[in-house]
Amino acid sequence: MTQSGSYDVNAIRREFPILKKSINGYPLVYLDSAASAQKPLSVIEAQREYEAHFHSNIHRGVHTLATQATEAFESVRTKIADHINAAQREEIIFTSGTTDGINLVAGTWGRANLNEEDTIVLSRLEHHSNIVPWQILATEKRFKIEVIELNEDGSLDESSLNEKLALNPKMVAISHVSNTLGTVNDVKRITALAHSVGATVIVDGSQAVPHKTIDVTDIDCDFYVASGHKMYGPSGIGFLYGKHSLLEQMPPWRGGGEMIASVSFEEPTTFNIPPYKFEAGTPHLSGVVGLGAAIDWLNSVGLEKIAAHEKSLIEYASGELMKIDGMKLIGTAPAKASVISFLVEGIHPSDIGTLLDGLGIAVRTGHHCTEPIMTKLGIPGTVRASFAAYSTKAEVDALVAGVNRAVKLLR
Amino acid sequence: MTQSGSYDVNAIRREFPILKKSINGYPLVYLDSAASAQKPLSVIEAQREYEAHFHSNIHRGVHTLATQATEAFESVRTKIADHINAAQREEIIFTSGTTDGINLVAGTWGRANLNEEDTIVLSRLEHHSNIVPWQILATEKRFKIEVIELNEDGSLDESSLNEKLALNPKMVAISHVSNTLGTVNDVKRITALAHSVGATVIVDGSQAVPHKTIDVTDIDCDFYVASGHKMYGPSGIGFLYGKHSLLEQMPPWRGGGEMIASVSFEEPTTFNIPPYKFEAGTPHLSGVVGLGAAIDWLNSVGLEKIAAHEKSLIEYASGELMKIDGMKLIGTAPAKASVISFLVEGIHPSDIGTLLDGLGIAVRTGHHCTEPIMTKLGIPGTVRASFAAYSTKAEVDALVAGVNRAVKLLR
Amino acid sequence: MNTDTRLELRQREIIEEFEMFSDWMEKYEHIIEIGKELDPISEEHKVDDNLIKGCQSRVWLHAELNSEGIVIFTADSDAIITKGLVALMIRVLSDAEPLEIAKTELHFLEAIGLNSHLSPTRSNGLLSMVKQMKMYGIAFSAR
Amino acid sequence: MNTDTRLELRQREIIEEFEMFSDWMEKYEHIIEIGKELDPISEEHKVDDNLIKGCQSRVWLHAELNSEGIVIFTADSDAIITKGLVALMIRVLSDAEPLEIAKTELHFLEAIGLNSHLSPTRSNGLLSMVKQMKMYGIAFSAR
Ligand SMILES: Cc1ncc(COP(=O)(O)O)c(C=O)c1O
Ligand SMILES: Cc1ncc(COP(=O)(O)O)c(C=O)c1O
Repeated sequence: MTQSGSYDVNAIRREFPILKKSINGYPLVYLDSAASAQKPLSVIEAQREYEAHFHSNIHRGVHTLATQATEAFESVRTKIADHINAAQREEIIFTSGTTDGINLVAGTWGRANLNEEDTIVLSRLEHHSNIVPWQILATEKRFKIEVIELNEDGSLDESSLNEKLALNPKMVAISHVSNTLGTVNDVKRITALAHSVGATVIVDGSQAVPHKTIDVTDIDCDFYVASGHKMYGPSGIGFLYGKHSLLEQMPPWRGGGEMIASVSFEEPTTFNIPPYKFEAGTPHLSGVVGLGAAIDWLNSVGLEKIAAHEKSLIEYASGELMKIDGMKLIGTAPAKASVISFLVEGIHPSDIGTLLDGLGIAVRTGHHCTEPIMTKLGIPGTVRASFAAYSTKAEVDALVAGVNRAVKLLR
Repeated sequence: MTQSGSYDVNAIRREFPILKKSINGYPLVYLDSAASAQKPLSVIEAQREYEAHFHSNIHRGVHTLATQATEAFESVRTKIADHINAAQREEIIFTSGTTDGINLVAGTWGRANLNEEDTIVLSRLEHHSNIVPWQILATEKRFKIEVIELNEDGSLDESSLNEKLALNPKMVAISHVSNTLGTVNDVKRITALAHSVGATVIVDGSQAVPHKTIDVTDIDCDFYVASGHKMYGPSGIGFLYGKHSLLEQMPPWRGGGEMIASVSFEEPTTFNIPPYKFEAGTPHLSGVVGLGAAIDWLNSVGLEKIAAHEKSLIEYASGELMKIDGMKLIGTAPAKASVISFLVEGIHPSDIGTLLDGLGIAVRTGHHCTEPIMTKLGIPGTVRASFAAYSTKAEVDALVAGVNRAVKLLR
Repeated sequence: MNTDTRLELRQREIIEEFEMFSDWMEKYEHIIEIGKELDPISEEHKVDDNLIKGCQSRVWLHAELNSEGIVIFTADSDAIITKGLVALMIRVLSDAEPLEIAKTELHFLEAIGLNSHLSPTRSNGLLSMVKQMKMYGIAFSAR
Repeated sequence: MNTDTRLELRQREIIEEFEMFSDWMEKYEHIIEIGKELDPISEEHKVDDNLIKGCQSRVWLHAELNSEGIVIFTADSDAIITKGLVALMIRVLSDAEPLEIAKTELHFLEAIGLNSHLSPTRSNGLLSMVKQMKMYGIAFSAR
């Protein structure tokens, strides 16, 4: 593996203060970015700057601070719309994260459209956040949930996909990238197939946004959700993209300030237009500002360069890990983003995780909020190493050495 | 008005960087804390420190960063429980703010318990956030919403209160402090009365938490909600207190990671215990840390001292404003927290707000998300000046001078 | 930006008029004067159908195409500063041909430093009013 | 903290045993050894009823009161480090009187620097296991 001449990972690392940290006497090797990415100084400082010098509640204010804060807030809406190539800025709704976004779609579009005779389709590799909101609604509305199964390598089983779409589902809910297996789904093709049978499509993009350029117009999905904290931004903030025609038809979800046109006890309360209709209460203002800074940061480094860097790391890591006796990679789909899940024969994943932590190496172990994958594979979980823009070949080497050492102790 | 010897407002002001700002060439006079309070350096730095040196996704992680982040997160839950004197830390649910908390109660307790034959009771002075969630649910569940009316001075009309409670409502939803009128409701007494007719009580405490010591055990309410950004903490974070016995019975709301016990496509998905059951998805981690710092800050200054300081300011401001010809204070209840709403005869509130902004004075104008009050009073809105720990007598003087100047121009 | 149209000249006149004011309060004082002097809208036109609802102040706008093909706007607001800004809009856009109205780029508010009143986040309804005036221009020019 | 009970002495023994290890990996190595040496739980007791479910590793715990009024714990885990920690708990709490078990404060994990494994936020089920052992102590002492 050679690092592309123009990609200076050391310069990038210097922007992330946490990467200088020591854990248990070893330099931190942070391989848990799929759970949550670290934040560059520009993101941290943008939030600090906002809170220290610009904070005010937004909307409806006539004073200068309120007007400036509102403009800062709304400009990030435009930035996100541009970043994912939405047709209009009004198609971007701020949420508290991916989970919140999916629940919003389930609680509004889903509650209004899904009934007893209906079917929706999920895939086996969905995160709990793209399963449970539908299950909760289904206990009330009694529609059926069908599941697209996986091939051995963790890619979607094409015949299962076709079989489920043949049921004429009303909705297809699918991840862009699997957080456990790394599988990249061809959401553009799946959307086209789903639309051809009349289904509405929601794409869970939380693991895609840090690794890929997203173009919702090209994908043509109806909804797309993501979290700020997975894309080098703050926690507690995320966005939902929705086609404007759908947003206009959807009933409100949370009620409160700003989402209304007029509130009355005597006459019917009326609602604001999208996206404001879906943004009740004081939003996470510093989070929005930080998310804007995160998008700027991603663009300044270049998503293509990050993706190439991560790809070379993942290839190198896969090769090195496979040299370990008893090693089994879980998820080997041809199209794969920067997550490696693995198991070593006869060894519990949490033991490996604990020992790696002793060496300062942060990986995640367990079911990664994707229990249905574990049930199907009959495994208790995996060890997952995930890579980001700041990951290095030396960190891969530390991981491989650490796993080797752990395996020796544990056998 | 004399300032208590031990209350050094200048020292406090130095902790708030934004207060050094100039607006339109004048020093900022920030009298909009009821919309959102400014944040002291300790809150800003706690978040920065967390993001720069401690960030990781929480729960289920075996690595050190995840364990430490989880402990930091959970310790704030304990801190909030102590701060409001909850019986157990498990009675505190993190939300994205007051609006989110009320919607959670409406969407879980409300959806499970309110039906066609039922009545709930709100008051005329509720914020839209404590009206619209109930209205949205009522369109689906067809229960009735009854309204406690106000006296001239903005206090609750006792006979209206008794009349509405005589309807045996299932729920009473009431603000602790009105954001528009400043009225402090005796929520302990109201809770006792409501309980005596079998009603469940939710208190909207968002305007109380920055000004009063809250004791939910003493109040005995069933739910209490607040927002971080109103109590010198970050935006995008808040909390819901709920009695444990109620939380245990409530169905889940948002589905996703962490709120589950086990997820399956083949068997029923099972849920976690409270509070985790109600916290789906990656939480606002830096916000929780910042909220913890805000509570520490409040306690280090002392809520009683802050309240005394604000009380003297509000008395002084009321007296000075009343010297202005045509001045009418909107909301003059005997028990009043630090908000002054007013109108000047023949002058539109937004004109006053615009001119005050020209002088660097930030007040809020309009209906303050309490349209039902405006409808009842037949006014287009008010000018609202709100005070906080960092407000000064000199700022009151600037406000009064500014209003005088505005009135002269506008007449 | 058109440099030679009469609506452009009207805008420049306003800009010049405001150049003599050095601070905010003086500017607002002038706007308030202009608001007070605005020709009243006739009562029959101050109706809900002509109401442009902002969150805070309300604006009534009426448009008429006279026999010479010229558009005449009349308007009012319950807030005097809004009314003054409305009056400035009318000085520029009223008494003009429909097509002129539709085509004119309004830049004078920016030049006199009051652009924030036109931002979509302001709650005075002014932006909606400008959009409505342009719509009238387009509608009348289609006749 | 009781200084004189035999369960306290058992804890001190473990603390001393771990004092010779200077780094994490050595400590874990020792825990793994202890785990490997744990007397197996009999198959009839390795059942779902005895399962303490953490998010990641599972622990089976069985308790018996023998004829002399002494509690005997047997246990297993699917993760070896968890199993080693479980074995340490058993070394302290098994073969003891119910009341002793109920009363003992476990502090040895903190002393050997492995306290984080007992934190409520850990997902290995160890804290639940300790609670369960104490419950057995209380239940048996009520007999
Ligand atoms: C009394 C009251 N309730 C509810 C809210 C809503 O709070 P938030 O916007 O933080 O959700 C506010 C703040 O605007 C308020 O003043
Ligand atoms: C694929 C996927 N979907 C959804 C989520 C939930 O995201 P959040 O916790 O930010 O709401 C995650 C993150 O854990 C994820 O990886």
